Amino acid sequence: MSIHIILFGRLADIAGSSVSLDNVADTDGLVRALHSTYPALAESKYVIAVNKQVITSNTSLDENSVVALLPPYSGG
Amino acid sequence: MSIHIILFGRLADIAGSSVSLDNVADTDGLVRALHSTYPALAESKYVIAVNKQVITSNTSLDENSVVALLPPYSGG
Amino acid sequence: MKERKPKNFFVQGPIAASFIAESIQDHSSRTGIGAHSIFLGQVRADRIDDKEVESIEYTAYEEMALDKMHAIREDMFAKYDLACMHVYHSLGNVRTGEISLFVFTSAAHRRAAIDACQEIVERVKSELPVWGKELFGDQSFQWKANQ
Amino acid sequence: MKERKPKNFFVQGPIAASFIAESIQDHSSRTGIGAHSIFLGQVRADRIDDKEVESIEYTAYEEMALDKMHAIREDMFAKYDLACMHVYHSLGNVRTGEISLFVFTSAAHRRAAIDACQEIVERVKSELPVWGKELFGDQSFQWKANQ
Repeated sequence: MSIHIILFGRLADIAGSSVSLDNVADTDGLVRALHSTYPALAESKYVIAVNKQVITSNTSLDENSVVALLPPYSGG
Repeated sequence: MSIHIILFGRLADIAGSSVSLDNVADTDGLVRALHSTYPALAESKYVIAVNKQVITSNTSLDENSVVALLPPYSGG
Repeated sequence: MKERKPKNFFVQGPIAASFIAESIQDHSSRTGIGAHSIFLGQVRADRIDDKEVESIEYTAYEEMALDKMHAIREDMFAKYDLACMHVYHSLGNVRTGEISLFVFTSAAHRRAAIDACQEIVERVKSELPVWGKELFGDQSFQWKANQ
Repeated sequence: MKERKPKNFFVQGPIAASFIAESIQDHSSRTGIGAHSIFLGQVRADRIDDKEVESIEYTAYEEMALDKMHAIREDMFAKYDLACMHVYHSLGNVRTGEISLFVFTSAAHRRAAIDACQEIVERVKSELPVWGKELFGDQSFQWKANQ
């Protein structure tokens, strides 16, 4: 199962604006895999949105999940 | 000594936009004279400005005084 | 002795949208500004019994209003970190749907611009000697009362 | 099943003063309106060390932002007695002195228009997935941080 991740703002500077990961079943696993590949992400502040909803606890993923990593907003 | 009084809004509908009064020494005397000539003024809500300052107690007048009768404001 | 000369902020008739646009555009060279707050008063077609307001005829004690506005301006610049502040009020006839009051504040940050704008609107309504006569279609009228 | 289709409120590049004027003018036929409140965000030439911001490049997670704005809109109409509400936000490059955010609320009375406008501005800044990259003249940049 491949999970597609989109990244924004300063996070895209680190890892590019999209990343695909195999063999992740939930967001905790996804974060571990990402931080291992991109250590600078571990030092960045961000929230995770799954299907356009910000999550606050570990969330299971399937191949239709849209995962987004969102650094602090700075619109306006 | 003649005192010149200017009136605004609904008060001007009652007494015209300007009135001159003789023999008034202060604002209390001016109010008595006006209310006697224009009884409808006595039933109207207004404040008095002398030289563009709203007064809150009896104020003596001289021939240079500019007296204005101001009904409740409704700008905007 | 130099006499203080408050700026005339009265406009004959309605305030045009194009005038508002020009005022905004005029601030594009003020690159320290980060926030503008604008309030517009529009004449409302209130129904009273079976009659509808068609326009408001504004009159003012202009000399006193200019002094008051000068005091409001000084208070606002003392209280808030404003870059600029502009107020325009109509005199004469303004029809329903047209603008009769334009308050415009600008600051580096939004808090000052928003708070000042709001306070100016309240003070304009409560402190400026201005009166609105609401005219109905049948030549009758009533004097406007502010809330 | 009909899918809800939130209105796109993103604008490519700066928001023109003439567009703001047209938006105001469009409300002149809404004669139940008595008050408009407008907030404009303008790009500020902040100095960081010896460099000055020349423009901000805005990006957004657009699909999520549209959903969020839809929720804000529903909340505002439920909470305030609004006649209308419009929000526009820039994407792409906006230079200093240009407008990147336009919030516009209208109501019969000023309280609803002013309070809603203020609340929308706060929610836009804190809830919309939008990012500003501050570009300096020398090709360097920093990511904007909201206060």
